[in-house]
Amino acid sequence: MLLLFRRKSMGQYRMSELSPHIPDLDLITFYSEKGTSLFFRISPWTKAIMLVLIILFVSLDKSLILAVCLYMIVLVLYGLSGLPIKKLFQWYMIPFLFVLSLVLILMWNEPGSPIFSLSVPYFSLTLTDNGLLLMLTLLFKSFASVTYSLFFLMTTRYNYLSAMIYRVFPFPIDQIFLMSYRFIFITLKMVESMIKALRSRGGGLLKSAHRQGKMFAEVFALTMIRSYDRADRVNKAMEARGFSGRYVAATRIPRIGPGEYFSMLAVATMMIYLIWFVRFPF
Amino acid sequence: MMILTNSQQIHIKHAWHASTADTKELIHVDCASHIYPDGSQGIHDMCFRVFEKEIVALCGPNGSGKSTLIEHLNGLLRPSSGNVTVMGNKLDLSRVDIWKDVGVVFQRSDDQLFAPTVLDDVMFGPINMGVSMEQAKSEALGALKAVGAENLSDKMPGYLSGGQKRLVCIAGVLAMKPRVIAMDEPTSDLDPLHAEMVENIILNLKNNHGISIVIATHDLDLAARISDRVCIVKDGSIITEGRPSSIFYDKNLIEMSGLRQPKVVQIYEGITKNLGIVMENYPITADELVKTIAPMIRQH
Amino acid sequence: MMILTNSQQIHIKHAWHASTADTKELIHVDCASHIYPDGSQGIHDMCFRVFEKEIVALCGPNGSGKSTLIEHLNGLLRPSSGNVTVMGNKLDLSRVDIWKDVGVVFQRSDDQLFAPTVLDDVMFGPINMGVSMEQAKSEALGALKAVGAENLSDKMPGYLSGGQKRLVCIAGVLAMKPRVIAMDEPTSDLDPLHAEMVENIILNLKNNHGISIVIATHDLDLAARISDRVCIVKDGSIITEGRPSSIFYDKNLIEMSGLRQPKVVQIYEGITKNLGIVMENYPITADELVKTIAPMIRQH
Amino acid sequence: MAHIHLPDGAFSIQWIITWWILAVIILGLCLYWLKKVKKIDNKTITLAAMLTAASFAIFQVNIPLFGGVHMTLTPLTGILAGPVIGSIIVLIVNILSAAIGHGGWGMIGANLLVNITEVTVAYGIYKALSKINLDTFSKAGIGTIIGLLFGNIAMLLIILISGIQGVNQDIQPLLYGLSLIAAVNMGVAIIESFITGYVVSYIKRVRPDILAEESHAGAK
Ligand SMILES: Nc1ncnc2c1ncn2[C@@H]1O[C@H](COP(=O)(O)OP(=O)(O)OP(=O)(O)O)[C@@H](O)[C@H]1O
Ligand SMILES: Nc1ncnc2c1ncn2[C@@H]1O[C@H](COP(=O)(O)OP(=O)(O)OP(=O)(O)O)[C@@H](O)[C@H]1O
Ligand SMILES: [Mg+2]
Ligand SMILES: [Mg+2]
Repeated sequence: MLLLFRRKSMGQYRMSELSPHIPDLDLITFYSEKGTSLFFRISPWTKAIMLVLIILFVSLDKSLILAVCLYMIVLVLYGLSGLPIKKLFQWYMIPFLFVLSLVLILMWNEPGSPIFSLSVPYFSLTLTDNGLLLMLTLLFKSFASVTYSLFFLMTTRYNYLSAMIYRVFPFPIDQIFLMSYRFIFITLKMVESMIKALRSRGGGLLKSAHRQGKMFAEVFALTMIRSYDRADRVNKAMEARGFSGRYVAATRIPRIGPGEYFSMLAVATMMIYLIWFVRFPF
Repeated sequence: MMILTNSQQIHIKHAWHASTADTKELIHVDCASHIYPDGSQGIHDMCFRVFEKEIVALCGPNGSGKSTLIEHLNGLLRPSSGNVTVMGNKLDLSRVDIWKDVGVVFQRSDDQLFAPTVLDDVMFGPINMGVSMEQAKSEALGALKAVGAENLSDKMPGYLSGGQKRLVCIAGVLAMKPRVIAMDEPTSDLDPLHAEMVENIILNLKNNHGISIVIATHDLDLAARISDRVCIVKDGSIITEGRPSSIFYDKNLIEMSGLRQPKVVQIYEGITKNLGIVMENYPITADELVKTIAPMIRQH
Repeated sequence: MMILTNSQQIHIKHAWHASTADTKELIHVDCASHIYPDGSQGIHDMCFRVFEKEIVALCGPNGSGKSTLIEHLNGLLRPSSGNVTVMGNKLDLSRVDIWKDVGVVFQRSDDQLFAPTVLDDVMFGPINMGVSMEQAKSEALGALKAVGAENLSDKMPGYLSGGQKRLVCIAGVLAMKPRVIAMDEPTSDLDPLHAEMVENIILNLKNNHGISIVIATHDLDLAARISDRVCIVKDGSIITEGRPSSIFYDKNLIEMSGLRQPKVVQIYEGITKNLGIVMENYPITADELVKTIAPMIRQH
Repeated sequence: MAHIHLPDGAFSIQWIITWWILAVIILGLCLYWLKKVKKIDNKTITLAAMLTAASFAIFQVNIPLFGGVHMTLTPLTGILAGPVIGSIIVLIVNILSAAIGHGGWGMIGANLLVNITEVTVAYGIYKALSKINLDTFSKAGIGTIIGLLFGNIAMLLIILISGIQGVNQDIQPLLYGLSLIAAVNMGVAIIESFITGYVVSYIKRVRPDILAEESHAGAK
């Protein structure tokens, strides 16, 4: 995927996790199962529709001010639900790099008044106010959507999520999705223990690229092979209980309440107003 | 008599068979062999029967074919040669609903729990049997209650402890009200307390629900405590079977099969050997041993 | 005296500590706590020490924190609070080569074997230590020989039996010549024959190679047979420790910890209770029990 | 691998919808094929779910090379599962990634087009090379690198066509910038093709049945 230019110092190297910058599914599920605040009781459908609204808003909006406001609101929502803020900022790492990897290149040479200029032979780079604005706007939009997305995941119980997947996706995507969601936890544990075993015998430290690559390839190959075998066994276990093609998620998802309809309508109206009828300085 | 000779062993086995001839036969595996796709042999000329209301223990070393046999009992695997008859019906490709009669609890609980919540998982079997949602739910709750896990129903299976996972697996099978339940290594990985819980559930299933249980295990102490009949599995076939008290005192047989006698038997044999006296009783549980030894000390 | 009271227990523990004060301390876990990312507590205020040339057993129910403690011993996990000192060096983030001194054999052999052949897998550790290919190979072969698995070197780990896998895992750790080896549930899933093999290897490592061994297990019979010292783990801390003969006769303590006394102890207590006599010896292995009981019968 | 590492808000709404519609049409075709041509069975579903979980888990592993690399091994998914099941797998992986903030929700449509290209090309090349006498490592490695190359091209095209919201510069500097990203991506692609080659040859050695079964199960 993407190169993550992380500092190589062991100080950052948290051994207990696969990577501290990737949201930990166990932790996410822990919050979604244990939470009790208001946002846990709102209908999951409401939260899903709000997600769509936010994505639309972020795609339509051109103003930095609006992006910052949206981000602030979402962050407050996240904080009010008692979700871990410190973790959230760790998890911003990858979205941040995603924005940077593209915009770091694109923000130069934007038309506008120059702030800073760098010139080397055959090459000149100028950072303009518009370039900077571009980067900041994208960054805040990105953080708003990431934060809401995690908020949604961390305030919605696993059985509701699975029932929603079952409703939304057509066969067989729903079946594959539902099963894979359960398998991910098992597979992650398996990969984690393999990596642990590697480290306990001195693997995982920077050695020759060739050895390192080979070692991880072996781990990945084993992950695939084990997943295959496990699929076989899980399938057997399901057939032993009469599985004949379709798995049904039985949970009833709470309906959208009248208040929730009203709030969504209000939010949508507000968004339309802000985007099309108000002009912001930037 | 220190050790039963082989011919005596066979004698006992036959005697035992005769005595159960009148009880109803639920499963009959008749000279079945199974070759895995990669050519390795799972079972070979395996003959095995399960009768009504009994606990049978399959004991054998790693790789002897216990799990392979168990997967034949409800049609997950089909024999390469030989026959399997369940509830009097020969198991062939047209017959696909044996899973209603024979439930299997697998060796690894993780392989068996796939639904998002415990309740969903336990309901999975009843729903497949075609009952309504409400009834499936009430059956699932009943099953969870029977294993003492009703308070887990909303939990995510991934977050349960090893012992709790095992209980939920058993509930999942129980909810389908099978006639026979086969359990593969039901207590490995469990701490003594959880193991005891599972042991009590097994006994309860037999005594109060009239379900026959097949357990595969290499814990001979467990087999000695709870089973009515022990089958020693080696290299894919059952080399001998009989009451625990007769099988487990045949030291040659047990060691030849790559096993070790249960602790209780080892101790009792050790004591009688040390004293040079003749065994009269054949205790196989700790209680029985105490009841055998204590009078000996008092008597003298 | 039927059951040791708690105060006596503590007395014994202290006596034991004094007697080992002169032997060298290899690992010292000092009031370490570990909170997993999801907030669940792995260990809490855990104090634990490993001395030279001893076998320590960590016994505790499922989820008590045995595996978490083991992963702290070679720095796979770092304590959220408290310290871990290995070979006199405090374990901090700058120190990354503890794996050379402390080897870990994990609960699941499958997770540990990833190379295409057994030899490759066993050579992995030595190569990471920076020795030449030839030397790594000869060390790997030596380690395989020490566990009696030299004939497996060309096999693919995936195709080995459970017992063989465990042996190869041990060899992989042994090849690095550590001072301490920690084994997580070394005999669960193994048949009695393989379990006995692993047991003998553990004893041999201590006696002939001078390696200290830490085993985590809920098989108290195993702990009773091979360990020099037993630590009872409950809710993330060691609630008591001492010689097996004193720990395992404290019925209250053991049951309160969610465990069950070893078979031998149950039987011996059963007999003495049945006869209403006072215990004089505290046998903890089958052999010791036989040697205790036989004279009693003869004597009378 | 060649994800479009763009957050929500980078593309304008017209293009988000366009790419989504295109992706949904392709997925619809896959579903149609699964329904009409190759009847899907339980085993395939379980297997696809497992591969999804495995790709997701593998992505979480940080390989300490050059400061840290993460891989999704999309071409490997293609080689193991074929293009049809592979497309469904990348859909789910993309949704899960978006849910934890790795790539925007709106980008899923565009990312899917890129990933489906990778899956299909890698699978096609791997299959095509089976006709000539080549070792598994090279077949999978070449399939991967070509798959990733096409993926990268698809990514560049999509970005060039859509444009980044708020970027007002000429096409030329944009092209320079994008080429730089593509170059970095191809650098990682080389590592990935070695790793994929090694993974596939390992599987071939240890469990040839997996490859044999997958290749006819996923053939389009
Ligand atoms: N899926 C499989 N493919 C190929 N061979 C297999 C498979 N499963 C089992 N075998 C082989 O079949 C034989 C019997 O295995 P089985 O799992 O039935 O033994 P077991 O008695 O259950 O052992 P354990 O006590 O270790 O669980 C072994 O030789 C094993 O290697
Ligand atoms: N990766 C993890 N993430 C979160 N919690 C964990 C993790 N691993 C263990 N725990 C929790 O930490 C506690 C101690 O677990 P640990 O695995 O150390 O117990 P154990 O004594 O080894 O149990 P067992 O006998 O079942 O192996 C348990 O409550 C467990 O749920
Ligand atoms: Mg088995
Ligand atoms: Mg453990």
